Amino acid sequence: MIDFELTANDRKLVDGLRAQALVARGYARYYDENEHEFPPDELEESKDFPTLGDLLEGRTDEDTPFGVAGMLIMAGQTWGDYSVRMRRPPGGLGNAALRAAGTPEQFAKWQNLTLAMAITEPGCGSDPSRVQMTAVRDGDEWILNGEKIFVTTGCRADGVIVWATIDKSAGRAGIKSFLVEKGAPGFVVSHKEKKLGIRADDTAAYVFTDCRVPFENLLGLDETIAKKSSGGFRGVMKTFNMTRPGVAAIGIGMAEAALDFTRDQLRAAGVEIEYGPGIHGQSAVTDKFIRMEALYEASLLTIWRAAWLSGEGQPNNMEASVCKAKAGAAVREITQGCIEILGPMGVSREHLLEKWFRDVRITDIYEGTGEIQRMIIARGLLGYTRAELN
Amino acid sequence: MIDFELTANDRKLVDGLRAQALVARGYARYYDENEHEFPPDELEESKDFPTLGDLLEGRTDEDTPFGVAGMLIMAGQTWGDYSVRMRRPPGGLGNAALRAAGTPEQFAKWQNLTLAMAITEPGCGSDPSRVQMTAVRDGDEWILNGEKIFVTTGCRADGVIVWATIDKSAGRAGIKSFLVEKGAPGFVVSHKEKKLGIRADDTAAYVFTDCRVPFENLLGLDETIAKKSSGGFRGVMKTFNMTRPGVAAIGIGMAEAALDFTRDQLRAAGVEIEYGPGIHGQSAVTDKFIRMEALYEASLLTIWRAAWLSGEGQPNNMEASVCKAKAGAAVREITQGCIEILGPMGVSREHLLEKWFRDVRITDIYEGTGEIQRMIIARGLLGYTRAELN
Amino acid sequence: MISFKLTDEQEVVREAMRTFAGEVLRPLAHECDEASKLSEEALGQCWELGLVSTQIPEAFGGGGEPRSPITNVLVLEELAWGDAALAVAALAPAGFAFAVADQGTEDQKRRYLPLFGGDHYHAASLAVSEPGPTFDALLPRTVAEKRGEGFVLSGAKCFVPMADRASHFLVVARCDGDLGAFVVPRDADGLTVSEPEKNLGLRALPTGVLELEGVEVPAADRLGGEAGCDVRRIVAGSRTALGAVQVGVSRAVLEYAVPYAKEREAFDQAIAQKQGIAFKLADMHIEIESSRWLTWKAASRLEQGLDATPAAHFVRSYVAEKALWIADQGVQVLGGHGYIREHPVEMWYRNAGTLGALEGTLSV
Amino acid sequence: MISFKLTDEQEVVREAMRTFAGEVLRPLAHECDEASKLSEEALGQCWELGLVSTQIPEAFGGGGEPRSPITNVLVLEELAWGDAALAVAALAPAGFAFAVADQGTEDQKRRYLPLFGGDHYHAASLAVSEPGPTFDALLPRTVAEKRGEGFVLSGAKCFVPMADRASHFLVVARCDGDLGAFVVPRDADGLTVSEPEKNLGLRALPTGVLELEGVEVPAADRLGGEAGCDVRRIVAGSRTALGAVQVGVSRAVLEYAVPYAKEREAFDQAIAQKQGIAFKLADMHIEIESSRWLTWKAASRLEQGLDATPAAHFVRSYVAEKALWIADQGVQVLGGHGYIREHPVEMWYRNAGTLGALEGTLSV
Repeated sequence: MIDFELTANDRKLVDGLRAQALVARGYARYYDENEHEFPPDELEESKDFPTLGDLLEGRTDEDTPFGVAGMLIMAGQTWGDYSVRMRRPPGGLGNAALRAAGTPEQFAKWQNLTLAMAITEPGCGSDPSRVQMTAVRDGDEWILNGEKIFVTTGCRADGVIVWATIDKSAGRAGIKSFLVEKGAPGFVVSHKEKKLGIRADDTAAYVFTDCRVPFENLLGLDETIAKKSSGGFRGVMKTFNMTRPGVAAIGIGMAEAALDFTRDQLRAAGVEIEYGPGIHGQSAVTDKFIRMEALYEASLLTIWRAAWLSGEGQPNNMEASVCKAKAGAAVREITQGCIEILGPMGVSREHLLEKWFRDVRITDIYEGTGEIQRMIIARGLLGYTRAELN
Repeated sequence: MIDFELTANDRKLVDGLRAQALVARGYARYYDENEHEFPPDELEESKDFPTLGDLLEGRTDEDTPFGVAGMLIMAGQTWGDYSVRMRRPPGGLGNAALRAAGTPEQFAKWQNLTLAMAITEPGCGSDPSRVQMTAVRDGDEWILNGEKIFVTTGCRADGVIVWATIDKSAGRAGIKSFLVEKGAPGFVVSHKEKKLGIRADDTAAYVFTDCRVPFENLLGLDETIAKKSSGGFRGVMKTFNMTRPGVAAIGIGMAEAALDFTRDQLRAAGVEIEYGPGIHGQSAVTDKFIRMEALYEASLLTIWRAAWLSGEGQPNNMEASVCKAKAGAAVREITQGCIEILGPMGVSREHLLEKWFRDVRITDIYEGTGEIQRMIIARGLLGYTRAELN
Repeated sequence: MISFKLTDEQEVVREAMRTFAGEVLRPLAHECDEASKLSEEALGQCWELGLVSTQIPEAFGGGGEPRSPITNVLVLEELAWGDAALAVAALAPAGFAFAVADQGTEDQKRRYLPLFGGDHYHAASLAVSEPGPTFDALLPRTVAEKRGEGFVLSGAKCFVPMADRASHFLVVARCDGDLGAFVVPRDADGLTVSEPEKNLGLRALPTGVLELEGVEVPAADRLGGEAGCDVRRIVAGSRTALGAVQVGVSRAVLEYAVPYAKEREAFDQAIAQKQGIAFKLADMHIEIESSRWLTWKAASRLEQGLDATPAAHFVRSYVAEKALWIADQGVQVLGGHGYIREHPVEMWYRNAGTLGALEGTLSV
Repeated sequence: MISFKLTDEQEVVREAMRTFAGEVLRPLAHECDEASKLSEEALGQCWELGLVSTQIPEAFGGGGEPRSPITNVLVLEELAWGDAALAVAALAPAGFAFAVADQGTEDQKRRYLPLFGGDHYHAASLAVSEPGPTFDALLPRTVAEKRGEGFVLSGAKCFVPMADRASHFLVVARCDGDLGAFVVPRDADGLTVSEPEKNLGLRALPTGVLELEGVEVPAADRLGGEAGCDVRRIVAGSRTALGAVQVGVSRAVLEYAVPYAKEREAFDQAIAQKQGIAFKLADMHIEIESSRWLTWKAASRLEQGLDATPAAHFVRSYVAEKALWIADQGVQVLGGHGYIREHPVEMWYRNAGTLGALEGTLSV
């Protein structure tokens, strides 16, 4: 039955996360201002709080991280801070890729490493098929050469999944995924990015110079399968489809924090939001606030839609792009609007609103910009191939 | 010196036009509801009012129709009604093309006809280089075959300037302008469009079947010049550049009418607009209204900018597209917003607001859609050719 | 539990409505709009689907099926995809009937609900909108003054659907510093029903103005009796219904624009292959989805008996704006063809503009 | 007469400012932002251009040139194109000085204007903004109560530019049911100036909070004396100035995004060749033009001594929103590169967001 109310179990989960998120907020400003420090994997206060496992107890969907429960978790955590968590979960984006594209043996071997994922290169943004990094086979080894940028968790990770081409003339079909562990000769973390927001996240640049890895570090192992079907590439692209709603949820959690902060501030100043009356029964501020709430709600529902489909085991390719595009724009409009309402208070670093304004801006950029999402949606609507619409 | 205040002469012109516009409004609904009738060339009341010549007396720029005075005239008239004028000026869009692309002899011969301009065909919209209509030379005559749609004033005009290709393989360079008088054998007005708005304007569809016209009806006369330089085509395209600010002004005149109507209605209901206080000092309605006024003002200034450059004899290609694109979007937002404010009153045919909402919608479509204008602007910004950005 | 799952029955109903809308409503929509005349036959067929009558309790002559605002928004989206004017006309009686069923006294239900249980369309309307430039559904100017046991109503209502034939009106008015709703029969003294209004869109939908000059309403006809009723709930139901209609219109626009853009060529490509058009279509789709889920959420809160006022407020402000935006973009995708009446997009643009101003005309 | 024509002198000044901004300000902007520190050298050089001092009447030690709000917005656009933080810092003293020049008594002019005629930057600030979530420039909470011959000021001001060094503040307060402005020297009893605030953007610009606890101001320091002054005019001047700064930032963004988009490739084309990006750039250009003309119009009304409140209101609501939108689009055009501090676009995004909240910090 169509229903959008949180169950008692949902409430337990969300309330539990929020209590922890409030603690995380206490650290948020420090790690924003001290970009060179990593937030701890576990906050001191963590022992006083239930674990995620405790909060998920009693659910039947606790093992569907891309389902609705996963969205509640993502948004609930970032309602506190983008980067600082009560407990930092092990693993990185690369672990999902390992699961999607590795053999069972590969998965078993590396699953306990925290793996980053390196796709973007200085010359290629949203077009992963333009990968310039090369992998050349030399007996039992691959020799990797190239550069990667915007590698999330790139400094702290134990290793990385990189995309490199074994045959430039084959285009996308030539692109393979390789696992490279930190310490491999010729693999250098060249740079840590300074960013507009999400400053406590370490975003790295890598350089690979004649970096040798064993043949077995090719994910999926068989270089020929991939050549025909582009299997490895597609496997990882599929991972993206799975994670997009989560990325949208991360953004929307911060937008909700901004709305809650603004509502609280207005209330403290005697401005209450009354629902029901239309444009002739609202002040400029309450009308604007309600419209932003509606936008928030609309975005959240598109996220739930995509995640619910995922939880049901149904395809959600377009829906994942819909919610990513929708939330990517909405979180900007909402945080910008909250700043407009609160004025000087909105831009002061005494409060977290200005940080949320900066942090959410990543939502429409990473894991496929809004433009890429619209391309995917339009292809779906029009029945177009990549060649017909790009 | 930078200055945006109307002079006494400007005021005389605008006030004079508005007095006449109010009379025209009295006829607006009738010709909207009776689409098959043509509004008269001259309203009964015209003798009581000064002519445009009278209103322009004392000006030094009265002969620069594409300058600022021209914009005041356009917007002043349509502040009353899009189609109904106190006095309908002779001539049509085709007359401007005749002036731009015809020889002096051709101009002298046909200047007293009201000439429509026929460019669009059923298969080509904003891409005039896709013209399918053909002109084949046969001795002293041209044989024309093809269809044209969306011909403004197409029913009432005495003749028409059509674009036809004399050599499809030559692309744009093969396109020439021909003058065809009504009554030419094989030239049929096949259809009068029923439209969303501007219903009192006659928009026609034409069919040409082996329609023969004298060789001399080729504008500019020399078919070879055009073949090399696409002169005729460019001449007419230049006409578009000239008329775009005027088209934007036509739209903005109606948007201003909508704002004035809404302000008057609000005032009558006790809602006054007070400038100065920001979002915390406004109601939802006054804030929205002021934002729409700002949008109106911004659009008007872009129109004046383009027209002022024209009056100064300076190039205004990009500016003409800027104001057309800006006004094309603004007039929709403004009329839609006025309807949102006024609710049931806004959609009632007891008032003209709903008509302005329909009439203005043409602004972003004809004489180049907003998309075409953005293409022109982007080419200008990027230094791109048509081939590089289309 | 968060779920987008339709029941099996809802799937069946939606499919049936989609077929009905495609086969019966869509082919008539343009003609009815041009003629400013509802197809009485289609209205009758629509009533026979039992959209209102089956949800009237058996005790009062109806089909006795549970009322489901969720099912009703699914139905309305499909009907409005076919023809918004007919969709509003078909569900206009629900504005009256469902309010009585939800919030009426037993006596009121006994007296009025049987009107809607039959096989033939019965018109009775909710009267919420008012003339004047500052109308707000929850801030009416129409007043019900207590006089003796009853009330005296003064004011004016406009945009009252099916006013040309409604047997009764449920008039929303200020009352005792609060809001109330009052049943006024068509022939009440002091009530004048105007000629049909002429509107921007939904031209086939007959709407009218009610002038109320000292109309006496007995206490027994105050909805909910002495305790009164929750007008906000009536308005929330109406806003939710309207949202569904707007989503239906929006979907019609997009489904028309997509094949048009694939077929139409410029610069040697289908215009849909240009990002300028393709991204517009994508954004239209995004907003249709967003609007639909907002509408579903409001419906689901109504169905569960929860406070639906904020959710319906979101529908009111978000969906109305996006529906107009989508129709506007549809016109733009079609260019000149979007401006002429040979294509239905200009009609949908007028309809979307009109729906945005249409408070309190129907219900779920 | 409607004209966009710059005087010859304005053309020269604009060109000079463009050069100065390109050679002196732009190269320092990023570094100053990262360090949250103004370049005192650049500020000094900027002062030496005479942007404030030349427009102080000769009688009071200035250059005696006529003040031209139009010339000043031309100047501000260029400076802000180079570095908005420095542009605001440079013209912050004008917020004080021009208000005194325009609306001060002869005595006030004699006492305060000579501060600004010299060769060295002299800081004095307008204090308009206030802490708290519902701040509005024309609805201050700071109060000036009449006591004896003078006034007692209570309240708080924030975002006061150059508060770290200003010798005087012109504090806007409610007074006698109207608004007034009061000169408060830095060392006034009851005045506390905070440590520099930390803000989202314009990080190099030192701003501070003023706490006013029963600060006594003699009658002679109420701007305009007994008659008071027109605070709306001060606010209009400030909004116009801010508009020019926003236009400058917007232009910086577009001029950076255009070559980036031509160079960056995706799917075997420059991304600028895609309508998705190309149309964004076109829209940015459209809004820069629109914003500039709105700003010019407000400046021209100020220059002609006409009521500039509506025109400046349009600047305030339109230009601020568009400037943020343009910076936001700039970030999007650059994608990941828009989010890192190696490119200046993220700084412009923060600056645009901050400028929108910056009422009453400078003037033309």
